[in-house]
Amino acid sequence: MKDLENKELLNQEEVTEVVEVEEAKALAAIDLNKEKARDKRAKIVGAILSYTFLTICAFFAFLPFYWMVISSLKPEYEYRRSVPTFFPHEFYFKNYAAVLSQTDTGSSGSFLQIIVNTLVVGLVSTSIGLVVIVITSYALARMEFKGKNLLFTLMLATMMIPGEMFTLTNYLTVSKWGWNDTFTVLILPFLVSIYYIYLLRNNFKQIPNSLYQAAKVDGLSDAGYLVKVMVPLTAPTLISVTLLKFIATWNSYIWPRLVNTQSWQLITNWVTRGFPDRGAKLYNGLYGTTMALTTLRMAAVCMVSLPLFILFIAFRKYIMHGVSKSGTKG
Amino acid sequence: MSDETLALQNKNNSQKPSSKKFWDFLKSQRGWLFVLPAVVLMAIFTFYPIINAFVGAFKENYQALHLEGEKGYTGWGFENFVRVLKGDTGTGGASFMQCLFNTFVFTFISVPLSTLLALLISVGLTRIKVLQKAYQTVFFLPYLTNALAMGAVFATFFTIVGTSRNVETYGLMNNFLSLFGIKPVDWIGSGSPAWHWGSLNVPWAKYIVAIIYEVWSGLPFKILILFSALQNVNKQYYDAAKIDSASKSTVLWKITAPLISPMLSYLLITGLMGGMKQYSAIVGIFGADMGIDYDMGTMVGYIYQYIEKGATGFAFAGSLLLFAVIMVFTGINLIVSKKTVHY
Amino acid sequence: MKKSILSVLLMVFLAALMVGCERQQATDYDKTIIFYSSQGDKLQGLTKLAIDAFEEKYPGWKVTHTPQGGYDDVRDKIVSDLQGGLQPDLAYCYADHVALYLQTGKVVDMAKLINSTQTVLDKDEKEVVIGYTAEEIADFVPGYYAEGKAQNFANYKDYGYDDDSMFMLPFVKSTELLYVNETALIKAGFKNADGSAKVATTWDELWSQGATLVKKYPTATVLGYDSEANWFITMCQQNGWGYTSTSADNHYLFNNEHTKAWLEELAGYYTKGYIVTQMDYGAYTSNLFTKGADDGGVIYCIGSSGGASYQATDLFQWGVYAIPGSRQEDGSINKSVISQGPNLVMLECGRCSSDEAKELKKQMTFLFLKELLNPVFQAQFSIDSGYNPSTQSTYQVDAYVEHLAGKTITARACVVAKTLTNDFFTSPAFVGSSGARTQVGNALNFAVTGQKTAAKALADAYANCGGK
Amino acid sequence: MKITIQDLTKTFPARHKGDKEVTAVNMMNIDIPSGKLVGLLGPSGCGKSTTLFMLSGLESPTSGHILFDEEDVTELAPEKRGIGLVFQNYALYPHMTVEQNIMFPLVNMRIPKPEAKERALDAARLVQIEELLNRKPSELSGGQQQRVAIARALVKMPNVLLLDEPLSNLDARLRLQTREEIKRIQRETGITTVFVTHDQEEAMSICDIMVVMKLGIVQQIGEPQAIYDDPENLFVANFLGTPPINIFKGQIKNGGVFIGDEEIMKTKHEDQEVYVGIRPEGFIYSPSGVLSLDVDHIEVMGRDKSVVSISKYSTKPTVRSIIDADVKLEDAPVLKFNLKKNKVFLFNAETEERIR
Repeated sequence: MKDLENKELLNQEEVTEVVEVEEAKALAAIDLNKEKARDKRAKIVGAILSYTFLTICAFFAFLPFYWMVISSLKPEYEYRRSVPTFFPHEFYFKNYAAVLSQTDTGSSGSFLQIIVNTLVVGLVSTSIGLVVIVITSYALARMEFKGKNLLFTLMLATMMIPGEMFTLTNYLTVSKWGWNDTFTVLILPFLVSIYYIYLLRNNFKQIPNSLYQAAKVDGLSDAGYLVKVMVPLTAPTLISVTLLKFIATWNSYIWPRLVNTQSWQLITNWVTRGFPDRGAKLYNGLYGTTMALTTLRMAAVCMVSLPLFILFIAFRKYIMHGVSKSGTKG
Repeated sequence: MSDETLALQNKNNSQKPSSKKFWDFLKSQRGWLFVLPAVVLMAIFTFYPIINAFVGAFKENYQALHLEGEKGYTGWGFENFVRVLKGDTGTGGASFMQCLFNTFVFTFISVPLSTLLALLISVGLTRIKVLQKAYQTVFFLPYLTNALAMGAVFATFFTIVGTSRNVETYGLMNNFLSLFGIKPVDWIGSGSPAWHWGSLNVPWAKYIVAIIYEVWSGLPFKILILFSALQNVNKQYYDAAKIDSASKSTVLWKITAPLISPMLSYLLITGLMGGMKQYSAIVGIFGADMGIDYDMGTMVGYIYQYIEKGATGFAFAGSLLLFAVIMVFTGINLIVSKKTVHY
Repeated sequence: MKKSILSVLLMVFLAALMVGCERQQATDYDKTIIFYSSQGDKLQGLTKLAIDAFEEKYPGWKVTHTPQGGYDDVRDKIVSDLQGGLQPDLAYCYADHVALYLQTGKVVDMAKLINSTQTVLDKDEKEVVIGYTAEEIADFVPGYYAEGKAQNFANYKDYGYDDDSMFMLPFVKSTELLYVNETALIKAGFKNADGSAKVATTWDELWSQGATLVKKYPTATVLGYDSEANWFITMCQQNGWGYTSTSADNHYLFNNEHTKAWLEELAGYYTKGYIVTQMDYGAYTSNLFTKGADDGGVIYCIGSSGGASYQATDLFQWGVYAIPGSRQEDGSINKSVISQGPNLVMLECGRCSSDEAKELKKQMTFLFLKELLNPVFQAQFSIDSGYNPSTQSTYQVDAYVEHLAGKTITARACVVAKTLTNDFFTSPAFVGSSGARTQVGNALNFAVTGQKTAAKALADAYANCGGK
Repeated sequence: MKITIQDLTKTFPARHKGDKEVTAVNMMNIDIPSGKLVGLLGPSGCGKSTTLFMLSGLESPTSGHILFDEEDVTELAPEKRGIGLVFQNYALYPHMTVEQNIMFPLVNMRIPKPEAKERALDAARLVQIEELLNRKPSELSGGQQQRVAIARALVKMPNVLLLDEPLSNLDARLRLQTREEIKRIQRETGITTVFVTHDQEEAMSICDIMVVMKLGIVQQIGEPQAIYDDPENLFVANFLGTPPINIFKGQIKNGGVFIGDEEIMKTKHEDQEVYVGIRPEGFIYSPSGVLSLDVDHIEVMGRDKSVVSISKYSTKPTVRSIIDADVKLEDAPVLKFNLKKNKVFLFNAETEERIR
């Protein structure tokens, strides 16, 4: 309807202003006032529409987080009200205590043990991984050696291949080597991230050659140049890579589950043990039932999500930078 | 250790000037030293597995878990592929066709949908000034989440708690829909409605849940990319369009979208490729068995299922098929995007 | 030159780090017995006692007990381990798991150990016989003991075993029991002459009570059944419909007219509100039982004897009974009930330094297994877990006798379960038997909730098993 | 269409805290008669582009009014003003063909396709690109793109055509050619046209009316020749003319204008410090001239020649005087010149305003 109206008015305007300018002057004056009012209205309506749309979308984007947090703070009977409450009537922190003291898995991974596992694996694999990535991308960007291009092409080609194709063989390999239940097995296969090498190599390449020549004149070795010039220059990318690599460890689920037993697994595995199919029935200390308690699950989920948000708030710029970079360069 | 090696090299150098050339050559190749760790690791964990997957897929009835001393497979050929495609693996569990179909449904609905929504949101973001950063942050949040954890949260939205005669709560979604007079649906429970086409299950209610999740989790990255792409569009085009009396929707569809079409097509390609590898979220929402009897199985889920069953040959064949599917889509996408992208 | 030094140093640093990571586990495989279970915390503590006793008795030997989550986790882990030769020496198992492990030929044939008259020395230099005596063997509940015999498994000969082979021994067992809300039954008018509740003993009786019960209790469901698969399998057993067989020609017998008719019947009951299952409810139906009939609970609940404690409530008068039976053509009632619960399987050591070491380890593992089957330990374990012991002599252990005399629901469950000894059955084990279980469970769920017709549900289940 | 600009002012808020806000256009008043080609001229940052964008409606003024004919369009949205705008770098939509680009405004006005096509063709003919209609902008040369941009602006028959630095992205030869073209198109269509340029030569060559601006303030409005011949102030005099005007520091003493000790002419104005502006063509070589200059070198241009000399009173490093090629100069270090009265302007040394 509105569109039609607009269309007519537009045509009318055409007519009045272009063809019959002289005659329509008086009329146009009135129309103009109307036009102006409508423009203003349109602007306000546009702004309201934009904000409304964004707010609705943001609401739905945020709802799961909100629901997760408030559910984790409700007692189970409140969660099970047929009409959901959007704010807990009673804050029930016992859920967290119950999850933290969850001992049903006992020696096979207390919360503390799992946190330590995750931190060790995360820190070690991130730091060693970073060194590998830096030296490899440096060689690919700045050094000449036979077969370099072939190597680089091969590396890029593997990016097309789904990781699942590696998983099975790697699983057999590490099983064969008896690496099950070690941290090595969680670290080693993921040290090389071709994608980050590619990213960093491009970053290195963008550094003008003149800088390298200048450094040479100033008597800097290759390694010195790498450490003293290139690394600082690409610091934002390196920080992003570090963060994303750490987050990846935090979120890894399949591989640790496949190769390690519970006490050697990582945080996501621990959390999922409390999830629907079998694990949830283990929580029974609190309510004396075998019910899969949603509130407990949500508390566990909150705890595993929280560090990610802290990381995000602290390093928002770098994380978004890293992510968007990975977008434009893919 | 390093000192010794060095000393040795020096000695060689001074004693045999004739080997200087060789030494020079080695020196010129020292780049290999830098890439060595990566090359070794990749040889073991990337290149070898690729070769092994291609080889293993053709070992018929290959089971890495098998009698010691025997080779673990009965011969060479395409039997693994045939049986995987026919769903005739003799071990029960997920069917490949079902997984393929599910994966396609999730991907082909959720990726365009979330790209479209991301475009609208990004455009909305560029149109506002106040609170722009705050909105941006909120929209980015889902990127950081753990698919399993958030899958569980989504599951709570849709779960009905109670018996058919005594429902305790219908869940948030059903409560919301009841405002519009829609009857509660058992979204993810055992009574979740489904259509059946031959051997294919179409659990549409579960599909909706999975797609809502995929759209939600796919938005942040797309918004981030599209928003920065939009900001890189020369403002003059918008001015020109204003002068040319283009309406807002004309600007969006005839100017903005084509101008950022490289980004849109990039997002579609990566989205489709990522969608083909969907797994964790499904486990998060529907449990480790991916619905009832793997009716929500995905291709990756299919592969893992056979890895865990020790049916190595099927797992390899499945992963090669997944690879082939991804390659086909990448190819199609490249061709299509070459035709429709404007730079 | 400096750069070469630097890069070499870097490499050494990296190598050292990697080696450092690798050197984390130094296990002497020859003298460490690895035991996988799915025990929770409480039971682990108990098992620790057995381990301590064993380690004290045989100095130099160690037992590493690694709980793996659920039964499926134990299976998945062992499958993974077998590929790298890292399998445990002893593990919790179900028969179908063993069928899977059998293919590797690494399942220890326990018959040789059971019959072994060899001895080893304990810390007091006392000779300990490895095997069991005939009486000791007879002490096992026969139905439990039979499950581990080779005949119960398909294709065992292909993997180098013979008819006398023994693949597993029962650890603790459970069965299915009928938990009844007697108060609700009495209120609804189902009472015997003496005023006690009239509990259904056959399925027909149960369904005939349905109409009255749902009318009396508008939100209650008549029967909660925890395991769809067990229901299906039990019905096949009670009526002789055929479920699976060890015969490789046709493992799957469950897609037949009888089962179809039965599923259709159940679907009718479901729509009347008579039935709720675990899959349907999303949790164990014991939660519904303890709610009571007036609050939307169930009146009858069929669940594991091992889970009896979860059925406990003070809200009403409860009772524990055998599950309903099926009336046969000759008028008798078949009350077959499934036997479940963990068995113990032994696997050959994958990393022992020599064959002798391997042989010795087998013997020691068996001795540890005997520790776990020791009546005193069994008694304590049964009391704490609610499972039934696998040996009859355990019923004479004082602590257990005292426990059975108790008024608790767990004690009642044990007593009732003991009376069912002759009705226990187990289903054949072969690769894919657990798949069949899953499939019939799903089929029941699909058919009952009306998502598929009974015929379609069964046909799909059959096809999904890979049946031809 | 007549354009009236009344007290137009535009201030931009400060970019950073602590900076002052910027007044890009300050109390501008212009009347542009219908059908004229008007050039807004000034150095960069003088507010000429801002003025143009305010005329287009893309920028809204802080205060003041813009009237098209008698109607106040100050707050009217750009698309409703009936204007055509050619952007500095054309802003052609890269994903559309030339034809689609030209038709785009018509499509938005919901003009039926056949008619739109025809009008697009007409516009293309007008700018002589009818054979390029199916190309993409990236396949066109700069000059061609410029024409497409003009065609797109003209196709909707605007009341006012606005051009933002229309020639700045073209090379020297094309620039000459295109400015003739713009003049021609403007004559043919008779559309009131406003364009922005920083090139005084360009402005002078095609404008009917020229508006010289500096720091947001209009310095002078008028026909190009009139402004050239009669600049209002030192800035305008200085800005117009190639080679630029020569400026000397001088005084008015006792009814005479002095540069240094030399009295170059008589005047009725009172005594004061002044700038004396002398156009290069205002010098007449004469051994008995009133102004003597130290010759540095002489550039021969063919038609005429330039005497480049040095004067300590000049505000610029050199003084340039253009004389006929026929005139024979003596080979001396110092030459003397008489001055053409109408090429000499006096400016107050403080206000830099013209002393008439």
